[in-house]
Formats: sequence, C-alpha cells, structure tokens
Amino acid sequence: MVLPAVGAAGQARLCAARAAVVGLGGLGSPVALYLAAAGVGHLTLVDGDAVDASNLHRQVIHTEQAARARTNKAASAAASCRALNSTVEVTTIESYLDAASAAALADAHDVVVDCSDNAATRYLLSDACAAGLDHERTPLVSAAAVGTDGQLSVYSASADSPCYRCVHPRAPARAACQSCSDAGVLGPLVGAMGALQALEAVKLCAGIGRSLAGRLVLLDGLDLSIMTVKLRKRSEDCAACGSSPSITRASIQAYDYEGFAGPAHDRGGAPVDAACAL
Amino acid sequence: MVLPAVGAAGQARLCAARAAVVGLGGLGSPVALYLAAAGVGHLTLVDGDAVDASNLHRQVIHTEQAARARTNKAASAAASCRALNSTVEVTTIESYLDAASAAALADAHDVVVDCSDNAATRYLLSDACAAGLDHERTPLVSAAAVGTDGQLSVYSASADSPCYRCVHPRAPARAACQSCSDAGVLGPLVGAMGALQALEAVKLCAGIGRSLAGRLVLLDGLDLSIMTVKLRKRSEDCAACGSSPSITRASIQAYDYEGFAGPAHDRGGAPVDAACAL
Amino acid sequence: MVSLSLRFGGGLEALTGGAKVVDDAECGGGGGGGPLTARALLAWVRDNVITERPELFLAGDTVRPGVLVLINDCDWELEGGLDAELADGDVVSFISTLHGG
Amino acid sequence: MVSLSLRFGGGLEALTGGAKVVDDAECGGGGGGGPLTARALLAWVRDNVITERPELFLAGDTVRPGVLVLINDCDWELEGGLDAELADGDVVSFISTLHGG
Ligand SMILES: [Zn+2]
Ligand SMILES: [Zn+2]
Repeated sequence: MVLPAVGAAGQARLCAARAAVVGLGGLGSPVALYLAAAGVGHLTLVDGDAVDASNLHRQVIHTEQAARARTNKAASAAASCRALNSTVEVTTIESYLDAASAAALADAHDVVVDCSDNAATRYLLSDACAAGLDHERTPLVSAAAVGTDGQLSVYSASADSPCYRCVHPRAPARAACQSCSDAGVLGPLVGAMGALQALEAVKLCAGIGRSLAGRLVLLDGLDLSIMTVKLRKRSEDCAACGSSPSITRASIQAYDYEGFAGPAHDRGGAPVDAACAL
Repeated sequence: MVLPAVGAAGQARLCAARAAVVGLGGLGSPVALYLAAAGVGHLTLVDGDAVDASNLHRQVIHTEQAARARTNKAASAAASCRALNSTVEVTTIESYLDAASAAALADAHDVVVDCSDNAATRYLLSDACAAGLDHERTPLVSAAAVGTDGQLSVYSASADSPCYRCVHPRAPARAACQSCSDAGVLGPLVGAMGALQALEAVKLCAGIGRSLAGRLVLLDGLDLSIMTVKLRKRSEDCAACGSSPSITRASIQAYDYEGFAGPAHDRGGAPVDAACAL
Repeated sequence: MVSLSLRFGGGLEALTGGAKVVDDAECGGGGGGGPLTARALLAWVRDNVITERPELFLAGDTVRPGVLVLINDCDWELEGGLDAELADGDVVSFISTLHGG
Repeated sequence: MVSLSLRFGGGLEALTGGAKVVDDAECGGGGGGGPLTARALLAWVRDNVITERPELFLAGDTVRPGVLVLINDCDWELEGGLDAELADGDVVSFISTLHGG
C-alpha cells in the first residue's frame, strides 16, 4: 500500500528523484539513512573527512569498525545506505565541497541537503542552489545544531522564498560562531534535526505537503520547546538571487568563501569536533 | 570535553543509567541508535517480531540481511548498537511484552521508552510504570506516529505529571484506531519522533533540562507545523496512579489489556504493518 | 454566536472532508444568551463541520475515547471539560490519539 | 515604557547570564513619547539585559551579523527592521544562527 499522503504519483517521483547530502556527520547520518530507506532513486553523498570514534555519539550511520579503519565518511555512509536499501543508487564524493562540485551538485539534483558544519560551506552551497538568473533554483534543505539548540529551514524552494544569503546577507564574525568544537552537541538533538531535514527532502522529492520554505524551525532541546517563525521574502537586493545578482554559478568559482565566512574545514591536525563528548 | 549542558555529573549519571526500549520498529530504531551512541550504560531492547523487508523504509537500525535471515528485531537492533558503541551493555528480550516483563522492566530501569505500535501495549507499559502506591514511578517516554502525524510526551515523570491512563482513562474503540496497516507512515517522520524520544530519555537519564512531562508535542509532518500543548495534571481518580488505585504492579498480571484496548500484536499470518509502502 | 478557530488532527480531519483548520467558525448553540460551553460546541461541530462517521467524533455527549480536546493549547480538562466556556478568538483543537510506531 | 517579553536563543543566552526568557520587560528609550522602535529597543537591551560581550549582540547600530530578530514569530525585516514599532505584549526574540552539524 502506498501512503495516502504520498500517493502513487508521489511515490513514482520519489523513486526517480536525485538528492545530494553534503556532510555525513551528525545531521547527515539520519538524512542519508532516511532518504535511502524512503527509496529516493539516487543519492549523492559528499564528505572529505574520515570517520572518527570521538564523533560516533551522534554520527549513528557509522561504526567503530569504520572509525578504526579511518574510512571516509561518505563511503561509510554509502555502505550503510546500501545495507538498508540495495535498490537505491548511491554515489560518493569523497572530498570536501568546492565551488565546482557545489555548482554541479545543484545542477544535477532535485534537492540538496546541507548537513555541513561551517558557515563558509553553507554560503557556498546556498549560492550554488540560488545563484544565476538563467538557472532554475534548487531547493536547499538546511539544518544546524549546536549544544542543545537546533535550527531548520528550506531555502530557494519557491519563487518568493529566500535563499540563505537573503536571510543572512552578512557573514557572522568568527568569534560569534559557536561550533561543535566549542560547545558540543547533544546527539539525539542533531538526530531529530536530521530526521526533519529528511522529511522535508522527501516531501520536496515526492512533491507533497507544504515545505518549510520561508519559515524557520527553532528547537530548544533542553526545554523541548519548538518555535516556527516566518522569514523575510526573497530579496530583490540579494547578491545571489536578487534582480541583479553579483554571484552566479560561474562566479562562485572565484569567490573567497573562507575569507567571507571563515574556514570550511580543518586542515590536518585533530578533527574539528573531536572535542564533543556527548 | 563534556557538553556544558550535560556536565560531568550528568555524564556520570548517563553512563550509570539503565533504559528499556519496547518495540524496535520505526520509533525504536532511532531511539536505540541514539541511546547507544550517547553512552547510556545499559540498554534493554524488547521485541517479539522479526525484521521484515517491508518495514525497512522506516526501521533504519535493521538491514536487508537481517530481513532475509528473519532475525528478531531486538537482536538485530542490539547488533547495530554494539557496532556503534561497544561500551554499552545491551540486553535483549526477544518476545512481545507481557505483564510480568512490563513490571520487571519498570522496576529495573531508570526510564522506559514506549516505541510500541498498539493501544494495549501502551496501557500495559504505562500501568507498569505508574502503578502501585508503594513503588516509585518510572518515567515513560512515549511517542506514536501514523501517516504524517506524530505525538510525543513523557508520563509519570514527576509527582504531579499524569500517566497515560490519567490522560486516556477510556480506551478508544478499535474502529477509531488508525495503525500503520491502515494509513502507512512516513519514515522520516517516525524517525524525528524517535530521535526526540531519545532526547527526552537522555535528559531524564542525565538529570538535565526540563522534560516534556505534563506536555504533549503534536507534529504535522505534511505542513511541518509543530504544537506543544499542556496536559491535565495527574488525576486523583486515576485507576493506575490515583489516590486509591485499582491497578497495581501485581494486578496487571490479571488485567485483560487486549480486551480493554484491542490486540497487542499480530499472531501469525502477514506482518501487521507489511502494508506500509512508505 | 462565538467566533472560534477549530483544528482537527491525528487523522480526525478524515471526518471533516480533509479540513485541518476551520477559521472564523461562527459557533452557535449557547442558547438563551448564555456563554458557549464546550458541550454545546461539540454538538455544533458534529452538525456543522463533521461530514462523515460522527460516531468517531462523539460518543454520548462527549468526544469518543481517544480524542483530546485542547482549548488554546491546553487540555480542556484544565478548563472545565464539557463545562469549559469559550470566547471569541479561542482556538479549539480536536486531536485523535495515535498508537502506531 | 513598553512591556515586552524578550527571548534569547541559539547560544545568545550566554550574553544575558543564561536567561533565555525575560518576561514583562519594561523597555524605555522611545524618547519624546513616540513609539518604541526596534532600534531603541536594541540599545535598551544592550544596556539593561546583556551582561557580557555586547559586541556579540550589537555591531554598529544593529544586531551583529548572524543574529535573527523576531517580532511575534516574524522576521523583523517583515515589520520594518530597525524602524519596526513595538507595542505592549509583543514578544521579541534574538536568535543566534547556528552552523554546526
Ligand atoms: Zn537570496
Ligand atoms: Zn494516572
């Protein structure tokens, strides 16, 4: 039986859909598991990092065995997805996202899921999904979690819904950026945010329901209080998706995202989030 | 580094805690994964059913391999938990919950997580956690999901918070019970509810934050609208946890839960929820 | 007449022809100019909103077991249950309890 | 004076001594009897609620990049941004945007 809310047509769209997951850590773990389980036709998993035992408290798609072998996270996640549903076609990109692959991801997928852990990658991915007047925009399902707080939205999913840059035209100062390495993050909290991302991605792929585009969910895990707020509309002045954009899929190749928003990932040394104990 | 919101003392309580998960299906899959990942000291997993390929769209702790082997769900989930975190002690009860095991679970665990799929088991488990004036009550983290809707609460967790029977003194008519076999259920939606259950269970085990006791979260996945409502207080008249209860941990052995609330599980034949396509 | 916003969830929208939200419902039934009680509202909803199988909404003079009634995000038991009084602008939700997992 | 309920989230509560909620805040700063604008409220919050590192709250005359301001669950840009006018009972939330995952 097909779920009434999805319907046969929705199920067919889901099976034909292509979704990309950027980051196979705390958010990407449930996203990849639930998209594979739901039978999204093609999954592209992107991560340049290796599985680390100190992350397993929240990165539940991986195993201690993969951590011992220092398996790439996208490869480890792909193996778990295939064990769950062998009918899903899974491709991995076993490196960190760069501008060329971001543009290609946005072109080649029906939905992109941002499970990254830094501002630079968030801007790059949003620009790739939103940018360029001559391109269709690609819906971007974006979540983040730090400590006991989570945030979730869908960008660039309708003509008047904002992109990430519409809402955040200026990048935060580095000192203001809490990351997992500063504050840790509660595993089940990230898990809930990731499962909700997967829900939004499945709805977009199947063409059902009302997406979160233009809204933002704020979850305070310590109180378990949840707030849904209305975001501004797509901005005419947005550098990426406004009426005269300065950022296009071609120009993002030359854009200095790390200069704009801080480092995209750790380069050698201890893993960025090795410090998260819970 | 220990997450500031948890603290060293909370982390120690978590590592010493005992949690039971009843039902290793759509809800139990993320609950078991995230409790094992978080390092809850002891996990008891209870399910009498075998892994079935038709459930894998939402039961992401299992694998096609376990479905082919018709592995018991508690056993399959235990293997996944151990692969993720070998320091967690995992016990399985590979049969459906009965009154004796319900009472023993409530006695021997700091928190019980209700991931079952029927009203009879929900009343039995709640009574075991709530019943008996001479027992400490056991917090019960309870969620349910059908179609694109999810519900979540915590029962019996504080002196004045209600048990399941306080809120639902009369069992629903069978015709009114939607189950997965009637309506299917969206995998990522169940996943989000299960992750939130794990979050509440971790908070209770670690003794941090404000639990959902006395409140109920209602999630409409199709609209992604989330509502938190205030429930009634513990009732003086409650048959399980009122001032002169007729239900005790001893008396539940003789109580006809299936007569009161319908069948607790399928007996042979096709799996109850084999019909859920998504 | 009292102007309420009504919500149906947990599958109960199957009884309203799929409507999850009925805004600006002008609910009568108070009778004699008295305030509108939840008791009177239930009858009004059955007669004016429920389109099929009313026995899955009401049983006797109250909601059937398994339906939660919420007045402005509070369990109606905290507001007096059937005797709760409703005022313009109140949001009343009817939610069927789920058991699946 | 305008009576507001203030919320701080996404880690911004670290700047208020841990307070996530400040109810019944009597916010001044309207000046000359005019309505209280968001612009004036920001200064009032900095002076009366923020206990440390105000530079992580304000940058110039507005919130620092990465802080969302919500008035009654709506992005303040929909209400006029710095010029939004606030009234008794409004809920104003300050939420720091997260990047972790
Ligand atoms: Zn934009
Ligand atoms: Zn009770």
